[in-house]
Amino acid sequence: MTEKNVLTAIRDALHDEMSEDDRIVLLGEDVGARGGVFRISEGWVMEFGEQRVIDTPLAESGIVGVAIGMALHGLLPVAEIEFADFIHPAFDQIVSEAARMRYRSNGDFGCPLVIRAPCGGGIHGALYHSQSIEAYYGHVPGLKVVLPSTPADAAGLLRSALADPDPVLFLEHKKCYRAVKGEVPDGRYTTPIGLADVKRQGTDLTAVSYGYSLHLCLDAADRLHQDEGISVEVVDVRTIAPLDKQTILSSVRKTGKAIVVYEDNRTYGAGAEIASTIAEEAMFDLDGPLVRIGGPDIPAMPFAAPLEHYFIEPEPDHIYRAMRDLARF
Amino acid sequence: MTEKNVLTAIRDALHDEMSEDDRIVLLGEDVGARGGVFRISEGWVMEFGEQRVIDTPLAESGIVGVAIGMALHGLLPVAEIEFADFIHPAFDQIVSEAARMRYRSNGDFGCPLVIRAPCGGGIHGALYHSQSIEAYYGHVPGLKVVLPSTPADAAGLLRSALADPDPVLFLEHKKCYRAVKGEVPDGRYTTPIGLADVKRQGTDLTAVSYGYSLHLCLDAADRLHQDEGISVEVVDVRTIAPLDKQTILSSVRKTGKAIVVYEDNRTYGAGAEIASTIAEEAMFDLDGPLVRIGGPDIPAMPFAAPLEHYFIEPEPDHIYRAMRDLARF
Amino acid sequence: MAARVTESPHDALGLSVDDLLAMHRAMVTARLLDEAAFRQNRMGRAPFVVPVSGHEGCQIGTAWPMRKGIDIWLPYYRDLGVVLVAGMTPYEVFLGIFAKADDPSSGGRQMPAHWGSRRLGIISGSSPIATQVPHASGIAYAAKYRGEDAVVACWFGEGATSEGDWHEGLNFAGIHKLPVVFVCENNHYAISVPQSKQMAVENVADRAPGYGFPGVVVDGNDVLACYGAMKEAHERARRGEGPTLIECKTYRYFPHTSDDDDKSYRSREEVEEARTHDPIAGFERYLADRGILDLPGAASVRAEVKEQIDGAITAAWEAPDPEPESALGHVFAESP
Amino acid sequence: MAARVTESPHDALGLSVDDLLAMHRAMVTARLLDEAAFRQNRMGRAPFVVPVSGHEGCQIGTAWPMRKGIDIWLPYYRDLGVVLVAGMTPYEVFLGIFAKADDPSSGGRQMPAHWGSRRLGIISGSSPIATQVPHASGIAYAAKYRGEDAVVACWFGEGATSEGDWHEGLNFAGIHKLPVVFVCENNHYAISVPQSKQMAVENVADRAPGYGFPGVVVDGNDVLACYGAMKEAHERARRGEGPTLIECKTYRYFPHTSDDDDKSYRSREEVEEARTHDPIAGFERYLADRGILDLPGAASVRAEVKEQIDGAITAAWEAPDPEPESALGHVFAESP
Ligand SMILES: Cc1ncc(C[n+]2csc(CCOP(=O)(O)OP(=O)(O)O)c2C)c(N)n1
Ligand SMILES: Cc1ncc(C[n+]2csc(CCOP(=O)(O)OP(=O)(O)O)c2C)c(N)n1
Ligand SMILES: [Mg+2]
Ligand SMILES: [Mg+2]
Repeated sequence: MTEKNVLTAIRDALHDEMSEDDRIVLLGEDVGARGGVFRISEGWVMEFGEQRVIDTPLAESGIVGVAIGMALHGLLPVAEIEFADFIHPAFDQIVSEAARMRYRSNGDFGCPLVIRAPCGGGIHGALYHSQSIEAYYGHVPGLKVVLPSTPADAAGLLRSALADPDPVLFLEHKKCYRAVKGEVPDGRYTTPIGLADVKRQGTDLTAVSYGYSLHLCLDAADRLHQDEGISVEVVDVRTIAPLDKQTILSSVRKTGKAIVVYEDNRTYGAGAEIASTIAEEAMFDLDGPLVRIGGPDIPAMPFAAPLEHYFIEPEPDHIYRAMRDLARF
Repeated sequence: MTEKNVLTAIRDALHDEMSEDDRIVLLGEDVGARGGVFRISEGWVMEFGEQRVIDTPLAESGIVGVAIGMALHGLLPVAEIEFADFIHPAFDQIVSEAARMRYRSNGDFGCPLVIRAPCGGGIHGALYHSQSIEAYYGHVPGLKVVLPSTPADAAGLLRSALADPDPVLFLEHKKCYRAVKGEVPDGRYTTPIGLADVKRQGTDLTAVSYGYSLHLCLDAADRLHQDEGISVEVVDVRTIAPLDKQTILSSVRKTGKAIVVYEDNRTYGAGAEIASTIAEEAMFDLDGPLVRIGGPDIPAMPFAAPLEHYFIEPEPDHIYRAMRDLARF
Repeated sequence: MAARVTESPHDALGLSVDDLLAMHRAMVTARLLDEAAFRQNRMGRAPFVVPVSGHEGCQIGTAWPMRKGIDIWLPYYRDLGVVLVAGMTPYEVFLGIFAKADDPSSGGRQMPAHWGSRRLGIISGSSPIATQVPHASGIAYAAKYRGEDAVVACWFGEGATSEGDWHEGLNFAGIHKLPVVFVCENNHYAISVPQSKQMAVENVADRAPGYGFPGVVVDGNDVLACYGAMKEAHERARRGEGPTLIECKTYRYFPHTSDDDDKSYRSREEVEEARTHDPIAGFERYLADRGILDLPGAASVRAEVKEQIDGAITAAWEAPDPEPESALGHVFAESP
Repeated sequence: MAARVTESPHDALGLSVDDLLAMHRAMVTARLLDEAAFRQNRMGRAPFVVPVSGHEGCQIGTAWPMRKGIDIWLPYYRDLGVVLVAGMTPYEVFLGIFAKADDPSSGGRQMPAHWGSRRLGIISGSSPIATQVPHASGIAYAAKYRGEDAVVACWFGEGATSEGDWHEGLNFAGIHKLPVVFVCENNHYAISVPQSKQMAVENVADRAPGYGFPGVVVDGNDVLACYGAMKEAHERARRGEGPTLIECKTYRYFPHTSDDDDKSYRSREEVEEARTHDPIAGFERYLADRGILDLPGAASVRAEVKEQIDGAITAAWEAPDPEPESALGHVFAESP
């Protein structure tokens, strides 16, 4: 076990896998000499060579499209999108091409591709360096979407993504990069894609979350326990698609109350599917309202500190209070 | 009043508005001499001139991007995407540009743009001419998304879209084009964006739907009434975003039972938001389970007739039976 | 000047008489398949077909230098001629047209003419135009990275060149000097949109210098000229000198697809004029002039091919449809 | 040959001494604003700044022929010099840097340097690279459609030319011969990616012939050369002859943004060498040589500009922040 932050955990895992398997190549903007804007690949162009650490032209559709070609011809490409906000030009290559290759060829071709993209807000990134994109991609059959929120999960899920025969969108929450630290097992362990994880045991209510919101939930849960003895179970979705209904539903059935918390714009966000699943399959187990907290339906977090803060916390301690009200219901 | 199908209603409304307002231009692939692949604009290049009916290069991001520029400089562009499946290359222009122009400029610039795209399946279009795309775009703050399912709504909503100061994605279900006929009021009436519509009154349960699924629901409702005297209220969502919660919730509160039916892939589809909204705001009014029926989570409708049919109706009469079971609950 | 024996163009290209006859048969097969498919469409047995007629010269010509089992093919929907050279049989083509379970491209999931076959090295293609262009560059990158001798070829229409993906794909290939050949089948229309509304230039090939590699214009109705251009590009790629963009000027004789009606956008005179440059007729004159294949010989090739196609249609029509629930399969590797 | 009076380059371009002094002042303002903004960044008062230094020649030069109130500007984030010419004041620039409610570009919603002002004809820009290129074509189409005399100018870096949107935007402009000028500020890096990994050609301008209009390469450190190229392109556009692509070769002296560290990808020697071609120093030599502005004169311009900037900073710092709940406004026209 070693203590790391999320950034370091991702860097170390990717580095180790690249050392073990020369089919893995990393491509994206500034991944070479610059080592990526978050320094994930610092020094790698020297270590692995320019053929494996590829500074691409400024063209996201091309990055993903070229990576698909590589995946079709024996490589295991990791396509880095500089910020998740800039993945949109590649929407067609991801949705129409990567995610459908296996289906459309009736299983003849596979597309083992990992797309990494730093997402989420809270780092003064403004409208175009703060977006949540998981809801768009969670809806794409043929694509797996993971969004780990702890160092151990990040490393384990990245290894699973690299081993997966199908395309995986690997989202890295920027606020978690340095703010979240934790123990990471040594060795090349994996964390399975498609399994949610109970990050905190509890009995009074279940909070379902992911990304940086997960940590806001954990924090609120700790404080509620201290302040009022309320016991909140916190489920980390971890994999947006395919969604692990079972872990979520068992927790909700146990506690009888559910709150879904996510940073993305509320309407049509990933929380809609999670809440809807709970409603359909566990409504008769609920002893209180089903609560959903998402970000406001505005394009993204604005730059000015008061505006960004308003996006994250429109009212003081809103998650804490929503949990408390639900527990008291 | 004149009887028309959806296609004719759209054509007539767009034609009349173009005749009245020369700020309206139509641009897209094959809209000129060919009159569009669905013949919406047949003969218009002669009538309105090449400057207003613009055959564009084969480049969807460019089509939308150029249309945004036109909208910023005094025109009212209608950008036609040949099939909704081909809108994906324009995802960035729609999400990052059109939908954010007003917000990011703090209200200084507006973007009065209509994007028309024929969507949906059931016409042997296979994986790339059958897709539902409303869930992706419903999640975009700053963008309105409408999906009319009757000739009268199509004409009225198209006029509202043209009059709207903000970008509107106007989705036209291909199966409705010719299969759905109805009376259309004469004159330049409008149907407001943001209002759902009760298409069939009922008392036993509420079916919430849109697109061609709406007609499957209406048909099942009629048969249930005949067969078993069950009275189904059918709500047509019409506007995907912003969603008219009030009409949906009043109906559900009245009947006490809700089923949400949509053609798109089930998981993270628009039905998730609708079901989730019902669960959050009307759970205590429900006298039965909340039921959601979406398409299977496979990339889209395959070409072969048995496969396409399986997508639409995985089990014989599945909507009818789900309604019946819910009514009997 | 000293007199010298006139060498025929095919000699200079290193093509034997057997090669020429095989190329001719492939062209005829494409043409007759096309006509047969349209007949099936009118009979109501083929809901959707994509015609090739007119493109046989550039397709057979540019496909011919490719090596089976080594090189990689990224055709687009109009490339019936290309996939025949790659090894698809008329029977397999009709399995696709009839959307049968054994359709090698997609098991009946995609529209016909959305080619693919891992066995034959044909990369599965989709409907969205130009998306395969960056794939070609990525495959060529991988081939180079792995030290393989493979050449990648990617075909598309002139309409495809307007897409951002086309630009991004060519740019990447130029930067890395990849072993890839880009072949534009310029038939002057993208469905109904004429070239003048697609681009402000006469030659697509003129864009190649902007990506740092050569662009070549060739008469797409001259199968040998197309062969020659491709052979050179293929050798260039194998020598590690990078990509080539080949533009073949050609014409499509039928509507865009069975869903199209081309009368609204092309005059009948224009189509008739184009037909006077028929690549098959031209090649048959070439072969007849050199005593390689006379008129009766060509007629018997047609008869043989027709028989093969008729047999293929009957057999493909009888083949089983996909099972309904199989629609759920192959979403992921671990799917049912 | 007959002797003739040597005309200065600026005479030939029709620029008066007042013009030259105003251009010089604009360049100095951009440079000093840049340095001041970086100081604010180091003081912790400006979380994010985008440097312009090195680009003043090409920005002031290409912006200068534009007519206020008539022409339309689509700058990118590095174009501080362009927006100063368009009419933005140092005070307004600092309102943006400090993310104040009155920031004319976005009311503090966007990062600094995401310019926009309906009043000034500056189209609101975003972060995604090259998205403004098709907008420029669409605006030019609308201007032509409406029979206006407006010229549209669109600026971007050489990295932007790799995006599909860039290709699609230029292609459309070429087809319709639109009144638009595309200006590439080629500083040889896109953040850290050198031009050789961005494209396989030496000149971005070489791509223009593929779109059917001229491409021009100009020394971006020579403000008068840039002015001349833009003037010609601007006149060409007004004459209805269509677009021009101007490529200005230049260099950026500071890191990409305040978040960047350029030491990992550029040697200090390279940066120092580039600084010997400083566009301001070069222009000051030109002015001094012709007795238009001597060294003390230049120093007093600097002092005046510095004072103006200091005042702007103080005033902007005092200006009100946006109200938290105002985050909900302007999603739609009917929003709060
Ligand atoms: C992204 C996308 N946009 C639009 C279409 C619809 N479409 C299918 S074929 C075609 C024209 C293609 O023309 P070209 O590339 O010249 O090839 P050709 O059919 O002439 O051989 C169009 C517009 C599509 N398939 N994909
Ligand atoms: C679509 C997109 N991808 C990536 C980025 C991140 N990014 C911001 S600036 C930049 C480099 C731009 O280089 P260039 O166009 O040469 O302009 P310069 O900064 O050199 O003036 C990159 C990659 C972005 N903003 N948008
Ligand atoms: Mg064509
Ligand atoms: Mg640059």
